[in-house]
Amino acid sequence: RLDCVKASEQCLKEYSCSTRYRTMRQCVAGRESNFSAVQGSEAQGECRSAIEAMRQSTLNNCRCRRGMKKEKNCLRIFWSIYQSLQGNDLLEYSPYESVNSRLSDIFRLAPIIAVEPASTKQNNCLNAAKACNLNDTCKKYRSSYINPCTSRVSVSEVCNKRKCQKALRQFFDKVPSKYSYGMLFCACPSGHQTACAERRRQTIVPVCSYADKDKPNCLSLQNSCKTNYICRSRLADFISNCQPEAHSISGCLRESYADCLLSYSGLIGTVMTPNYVQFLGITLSPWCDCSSSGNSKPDCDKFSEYFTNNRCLRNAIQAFGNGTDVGVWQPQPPIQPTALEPSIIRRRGKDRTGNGLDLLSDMNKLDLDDDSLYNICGTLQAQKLDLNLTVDTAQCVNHQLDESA
Amino acid sequence: KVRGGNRRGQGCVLKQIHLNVTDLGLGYSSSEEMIFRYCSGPCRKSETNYDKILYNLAHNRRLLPKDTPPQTCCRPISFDDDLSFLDDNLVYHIVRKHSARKCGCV
Amino acid sequence: KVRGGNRRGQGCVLKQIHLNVTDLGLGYSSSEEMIFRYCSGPCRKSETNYDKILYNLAHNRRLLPKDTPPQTCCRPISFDDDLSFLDDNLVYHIVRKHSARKCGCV
Amino acid sequence: ATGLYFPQKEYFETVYVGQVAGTPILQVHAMLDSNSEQPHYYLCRTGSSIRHSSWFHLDVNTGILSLNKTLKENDFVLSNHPSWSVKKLVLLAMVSKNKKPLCKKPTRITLDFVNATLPDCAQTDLKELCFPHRDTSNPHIMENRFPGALRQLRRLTRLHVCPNYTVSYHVESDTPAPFAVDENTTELVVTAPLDREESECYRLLLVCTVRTETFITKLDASLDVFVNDEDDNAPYVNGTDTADIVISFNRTKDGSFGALFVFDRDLTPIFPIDQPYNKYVWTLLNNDTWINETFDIKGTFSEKKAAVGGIRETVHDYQLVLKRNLVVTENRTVQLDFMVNDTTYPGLEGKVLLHFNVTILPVHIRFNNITHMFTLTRRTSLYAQVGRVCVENCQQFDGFRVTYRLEVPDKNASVEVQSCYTAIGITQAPDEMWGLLYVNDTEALRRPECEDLQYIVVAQEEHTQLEASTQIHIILDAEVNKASQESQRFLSCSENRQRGVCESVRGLGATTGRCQWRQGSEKGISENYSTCSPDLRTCPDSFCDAVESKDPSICPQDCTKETVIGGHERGLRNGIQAGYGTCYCYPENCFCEKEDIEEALCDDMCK
Repeated sequence: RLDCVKASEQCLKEYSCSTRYRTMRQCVAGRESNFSAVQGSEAQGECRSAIEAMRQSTLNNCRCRRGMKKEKNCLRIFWSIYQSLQGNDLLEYSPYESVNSRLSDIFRLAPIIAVEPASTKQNNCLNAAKACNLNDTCKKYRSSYINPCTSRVSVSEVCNKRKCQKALRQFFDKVPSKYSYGMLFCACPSGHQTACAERRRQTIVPVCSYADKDKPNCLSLQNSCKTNYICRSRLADFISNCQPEAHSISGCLRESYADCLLSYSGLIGTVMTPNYVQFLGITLSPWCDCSSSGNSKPDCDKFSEYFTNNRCLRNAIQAFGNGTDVGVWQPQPPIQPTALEPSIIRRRGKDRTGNGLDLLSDMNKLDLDDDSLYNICGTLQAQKLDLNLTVDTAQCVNHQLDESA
Repeated sequence: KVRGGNRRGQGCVLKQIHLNVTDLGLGYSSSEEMIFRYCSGPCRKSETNYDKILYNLAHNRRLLPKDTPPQTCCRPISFDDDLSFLDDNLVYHIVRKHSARKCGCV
Repeated sequence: KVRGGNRRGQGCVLKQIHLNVTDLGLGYSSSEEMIFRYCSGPCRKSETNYDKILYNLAHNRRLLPKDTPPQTCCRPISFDDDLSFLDDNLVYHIVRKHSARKCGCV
Repeated sequence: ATGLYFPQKEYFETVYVGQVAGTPILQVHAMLDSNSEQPHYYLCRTGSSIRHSSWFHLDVNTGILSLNKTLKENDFVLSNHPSWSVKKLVLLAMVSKNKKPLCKKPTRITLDFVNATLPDCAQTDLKELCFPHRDTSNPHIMENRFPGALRQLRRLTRLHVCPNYTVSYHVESDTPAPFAVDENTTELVVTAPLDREESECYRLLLVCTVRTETFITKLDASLDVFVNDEDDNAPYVNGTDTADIVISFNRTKDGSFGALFVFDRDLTPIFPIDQPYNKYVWTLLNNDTWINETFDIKGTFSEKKAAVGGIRETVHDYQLVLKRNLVVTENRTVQLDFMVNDTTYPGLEGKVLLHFNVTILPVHIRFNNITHMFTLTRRTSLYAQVGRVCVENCQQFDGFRVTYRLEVPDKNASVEVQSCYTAIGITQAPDEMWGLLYVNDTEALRRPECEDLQYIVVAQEEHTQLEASTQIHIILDAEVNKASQESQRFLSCSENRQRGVCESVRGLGATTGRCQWRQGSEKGISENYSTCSPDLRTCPDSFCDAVESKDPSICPQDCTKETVIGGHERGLRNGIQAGYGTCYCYPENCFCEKEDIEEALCDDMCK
């Protein structure tokens, strides 16, 4: 499959393709300035046929690669085509080539990590840091990000955040994932492993790359991410590759933990940098919250839960930590229909329709923040109904994050 | 375990030893580890007239004993990338020019 | 007479001594004379983390005794112009890199 | 108004091989925004669904989505995502008053393709019969709107699976809730306009009754119905609409003062910024130019939960902000009136009038009337700190600058006496409000005739040039002769690495003339590292002050920007915040290491 830069160059060399490609770009440019009202139906027809023609060209299916040369240019081409061919600017499809590697490919290359699957006694994150400093490439890129991320700029400025995030992106783009994942996704089984979990949380130097004075609303953070080609693409990649699916054993619609972990690590160093937010369990979140969301609170909660409560992402991280992969480890049995029972019975429907949180066995995933709407509704009713609050999150299918059609 | 041993007459070479950060003795307390590379070995073959003259003057006591200047040294001519690590209080540190990358007689 | 003495803590400095060419001990026999400049003095101030680590490892016997590498040395970092002279048989000679021009801790 | 809208943004259903054309799949519902609207439903022909939307039919009036063809096995090989474990197809449906509109604000229908036939009655759990596929999207109904159907409770794909079962529904709720089930259409209906400010969410219990000849089964599942907000509440003041403000020492540009709160029971979304509802603006009603050039209002809002019922509402916070620094002599009282307007509130009471009563006091530049006495040994070193002087309240000043200078009290004194006065200098850091007195000339201090040093310190406010002065008296100890013999060349105390040497040498900034040793006791890297200092009161204290920054050798522990070798932590600005063992510094770098380091071994090893 051609990358979008080559596909675009190839198209511009062919007369028919290049004319249609130019027409389509004018249509896209025009649409941004609402041209359809101005140009009239004849132009619309031209646009439609140009778009139809582009569907047959190599541009239609072109993708990009992380860290490739001219990555930004490639992503710009992808999004301009995607918007016109898909008719919306959702984040449904990833602009990046699927890596199709398996976690086992990563483990096989990582003697240090694979030989001892996640130990419950050892500090796996410390072992990962040791492995990194014993490898020249990892050591070099680790120091290259820790330096800007820990160098104070002034009394009021902890660091140069832009330099720090750029160096972090370099680290995850350049260092073999057996080392970078080891430090990011190391397993810290609950219990006395606080030092391990805190070390894992510190991997990206959150005081500089992640935290900030104020916490923005998650939808406005998502919006500013979408205005940057790299961030938008890494977010689309994450939403696509870590999409949870209740029916699948792995918990992931795309059944690839490796792709999910790669796309999560791809977000680090962007505006949407996520990080671990608690010691226990795997709870991740970008630096944002859903206060002051108005009517969009459910959309905001849904977006935020794509990080804080995503079964696919959690299974992928646990799989890496335990040295396993999709299909090898049964993280969670999918939902099975319950058996039929006779005569007049009144059965509580296990399956809560309509409140967006999946049937999760581990109750510590239900630590909804106290001002979320679900909780309001729940607390109002909870006194009267003996609700064993089973909620159903994983069914967060690739929701339309932006209503613009 | 010291690696990159000094075969007879091999001269000034790069050697390495696998250490805990704490072993460096710089005051950091961290369980992280690193490879420390250093330069060791004789530099006889690369002496200049200057070194020969120095040797002769020292030998003939033309220089004050406490003032006998050093001769060619096997030293790093470039250093490894910086070392960074988290100490036991989970504070990041960076140590610069801590390990040799290339050796030479200077 | 040695000039450019080493006042307290003055570190690695350039010193000079007035010699006969014969005193150089290079085998030339000539009554001509020359100024021989050399580098001498402690290099404490230019030590790096590498030197501190080396010292600590040697101090804690983590390195093999025969393998204890040298620390910062006061050495020439550039040499004087060549020395030329007529020996006692009235034959011209040129001696290169025979005397220091600038010193540094390396 | 938002226009016809979908209360539910997502629908899910599963389709199977063999389901025939005409099979109903699900029903989408739009709710009215105004009485005259008649919803028309269409499938959007965009995106990946273009190729497959012809397989489906959406009834323009009922919103029922049904199959347009019988599903065959090869229909399940969806090209665009071979690797997905579950094949999914996403359709977009939209609603409009007119015919054939552009696809705007669609609802999303996700169909799971299961490559198997529809389970027959025996294989179908009653739950599958009663309730739709695991639905994640809760309905959101706009408040103050019309009754209407919001959801089909029946599982349309299972309508004919168990022909001799009868399925009926009713809805229960713990708190009174205007919802019911239309028995003919099995649609859930909201029966009256809702008011978000009364309840943001209704937790309904949907009870499904399945009757056959042999048994009656009731199953229930809860459903949360959320109420969307619109701007139907006027702003109100809870408490005072007036705040009294006194501006005195802190009168700096961008300084904010006071706070007035306006409440609104409606929500105020922070995103998107140009959100069309509950937008607040304010206007200053004073047309006095001085006021308009001096003051501004800063409005911020935050979401809060009402004490009763925990319903979310908005609190607007208004503060007075200075647009410029105020001169120290400014002395006036003004009343600011400003109007806060909820621009999207339809009613007349969308405005609230607020007032700031502002009293601006002048700042007096004066010293408290005491003579400042400072004792000093003649053996003191250059840059030794003598003490600090400050006009009254100087620590609270902001927005103007006071500078200090020394003057000789008797201008007609003899040249010799005048020359004594070079002994002491005064300096000040850019962001500090006090003057630091320091030794500027040690020669003068050593001369016997320079005995009684009395200075006038003059403080001057930069803008108005207002001045104040006070007298300081430097009392020198009498040991004139001993001090004069010692050499005047000062090294940096920080170069010394042992107590003995440190306390025996002179050094720049040494108040007593001798350097002072600080002995650390902790293991590892500590803020209390051992070091040799000119004055332990000010060095090291992690702050590179105005005197220390005059020469890097005075207190490199606080000021160095050079490399530090050995275990250490950098200070906020510069310097060494924490160090291992003993920290000592040369002009080109600093070291922190354990004290028992002997002379470097180089000389022997290099032979």
